Amino acid sequence: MPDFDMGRYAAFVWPAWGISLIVLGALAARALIAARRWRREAEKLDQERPR
Amino acid sequence: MSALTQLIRREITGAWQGGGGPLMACGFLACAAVLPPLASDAGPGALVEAALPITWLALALASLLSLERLFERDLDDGSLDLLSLGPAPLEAVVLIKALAHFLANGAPLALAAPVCAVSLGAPAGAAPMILLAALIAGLGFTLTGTLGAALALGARRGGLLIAVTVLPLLIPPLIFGAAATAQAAGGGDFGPALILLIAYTLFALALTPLAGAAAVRAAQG
Amino acid sequence: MFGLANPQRFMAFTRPLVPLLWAAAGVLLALGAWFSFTAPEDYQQGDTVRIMFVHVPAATLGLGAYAALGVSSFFALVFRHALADAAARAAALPGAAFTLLALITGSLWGKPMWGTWWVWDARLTSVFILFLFYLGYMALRAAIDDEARAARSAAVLGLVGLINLPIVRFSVDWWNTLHQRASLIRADGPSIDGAFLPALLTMMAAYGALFLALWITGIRTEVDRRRVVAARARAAAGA
Amino acid sequence: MHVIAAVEMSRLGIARGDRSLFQDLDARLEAGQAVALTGANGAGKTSLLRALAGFIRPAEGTVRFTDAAGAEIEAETARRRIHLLGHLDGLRPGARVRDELAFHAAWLGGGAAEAAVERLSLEPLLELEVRKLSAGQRRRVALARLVAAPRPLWLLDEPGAPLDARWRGVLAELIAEHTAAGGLALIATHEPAHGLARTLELSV
Repeated sequence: MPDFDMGRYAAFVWPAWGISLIVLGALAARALIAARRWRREAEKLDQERPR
Repeated sequence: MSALTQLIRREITGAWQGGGGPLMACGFLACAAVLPPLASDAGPGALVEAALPITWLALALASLLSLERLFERDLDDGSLDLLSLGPAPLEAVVLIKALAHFLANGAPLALAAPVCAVSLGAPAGAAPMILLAALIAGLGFTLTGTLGAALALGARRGGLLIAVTVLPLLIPPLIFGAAATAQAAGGGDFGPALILLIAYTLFALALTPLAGAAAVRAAQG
Repeated sequence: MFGLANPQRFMAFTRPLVPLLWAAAGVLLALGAWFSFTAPEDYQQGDTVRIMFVHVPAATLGLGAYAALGVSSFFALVFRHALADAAARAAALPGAAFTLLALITGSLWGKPMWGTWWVWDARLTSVFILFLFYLGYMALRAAIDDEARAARSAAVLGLVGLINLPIVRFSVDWWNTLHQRASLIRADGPSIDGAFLPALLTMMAAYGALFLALWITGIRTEVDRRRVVAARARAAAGA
Repeated sequence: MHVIAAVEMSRLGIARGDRSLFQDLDARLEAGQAVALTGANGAGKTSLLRALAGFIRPAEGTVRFTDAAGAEIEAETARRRIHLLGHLDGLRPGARVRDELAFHAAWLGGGAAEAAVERLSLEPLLELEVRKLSAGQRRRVALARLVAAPRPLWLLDEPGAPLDARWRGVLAELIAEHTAAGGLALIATHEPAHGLARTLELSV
């Protein structure tokens, strides 16, 4: 069973994990959104003038 | 060989005249060094320990801030292309520019460094080592800074960009130089630190012409 | 490796790879978290050792990303591969983010252990300097308007940075020995207690997979972006 | 010292950033010929000149320099046989005209600074600072290096733009003398390319 009782260190362990997951999540989101956006633009380009 | 000597003469006069030459750089060193004692509420005496670190910080910043115009002017007036069409490879031109700039700014700064350190409270006995370390480290700062000046060519706010890209690269000479002067001040063995400092400056002497020329070509293309 | 330098072949090759990488990163991250919170408490550090499971991978990937950036800069500069610059560019932001996370988690670990938010430990200081290298690289890219020129200048700085990293690392370690303070964060050295290995290795793999996913997705985005921008410019030129 | 006898451009293509300026350019410059380089703004005239001077790496195609015997000349050595005169004159504003001219002559390998001063009548300007000169006067000082340091290949980017009618005439004479002596010249220009053997048109 995972031990979620950090005791007196809770104020350090949870922020460490929390900030890490938030930043990684933001990185992933940013990358995926940009990827989808430019993929769609590129595909639109291919339909107009197939290379 | 008259072409190279002409270039050396041109660069030295350019560096010397450009904005008051050494006066500007030494002026900055003095300004930077006078601020910490004024900013410290515990009176000047408390900063004796910090005399050397303050001097080294002021020296590093002074070396960088005078480099912004090293290539920028030649790009603006078109003589950078001219320099690339000459008999000497661009690597030699970059090295000559760096050395000319060191003579006009780095060397005077190295002379001012011991005065600045002793006036901040460093032991007078350490002055010769401060001068020596400031000369060697100053050359390292100027060489790596020259690389930064080439990288920042044509960029907006070049001076700030040089500081942000180059300062992290100045950490090794700063550590070795400061250690050498601290050892000398404390009567310790400054040998290893000095050797490492010389090693860094030789490394910069080798790297700067290559990377600097590549950066200039990047800006010309 | 050389075959992939051609954008079309790279895009085709990585198309199936990207979803796999994202899936692997997600699974490994969940598994790693599970291990991290089922590992026993460290007899000395108690639960704070769980911060190590996010600190060490972040520091490692921060350095790994800069290696990727530096090597890509080498290929961009020496072999002028079209993709190499996109690869260097795509590695910068994730690398900086990992390094920043290493600093944040490092100080969150230092506070309960040593009572101060910042510890001048050789490794932590080097991570901080690595973060400055990233800032310098990104500042250079942002400061030059002409994209093609910014790319070439950034390639020089990326390579110079890579060459200087071991020297900076050496000088900081040397500086640290001068002050004889034993390195405070010993946890990721050989002295790791066996019980933590599964959690640490899984988290390391998770961060590694995540970086690869971010990096390759970033390169693909850059390839698409350049094609669209070039097409628009061509259309404008014809107008 | 006419080392470069011909410049061969085959399937040359140049891109600025990701935008390609032109592709598949095949052209040849011969000794004794001055060619006018024409084309709309942004067609890539300046980029082509800078590519021949070795500052811009072509996106595709090659540039080959050959000497009279047809043997290829390495780009690095060819660079020291080229004059590139761009829109900027390459003169430091704070320097004296005499010093800049002396440096140009020495650096680009000539010695005939006096001939250049006399040919472009720069005598009254020698003691002035470059900053105080008019655009036309600065261009004459820049043209002086073509006379002071003879080099086989001239790449001139709208050289006559800041000059008045009289000095455009002198420029035309300089080009004619250069080609008569076996030199080559590629001159980007918008004016009617009178007196120039051929025209190379860059189309989008």
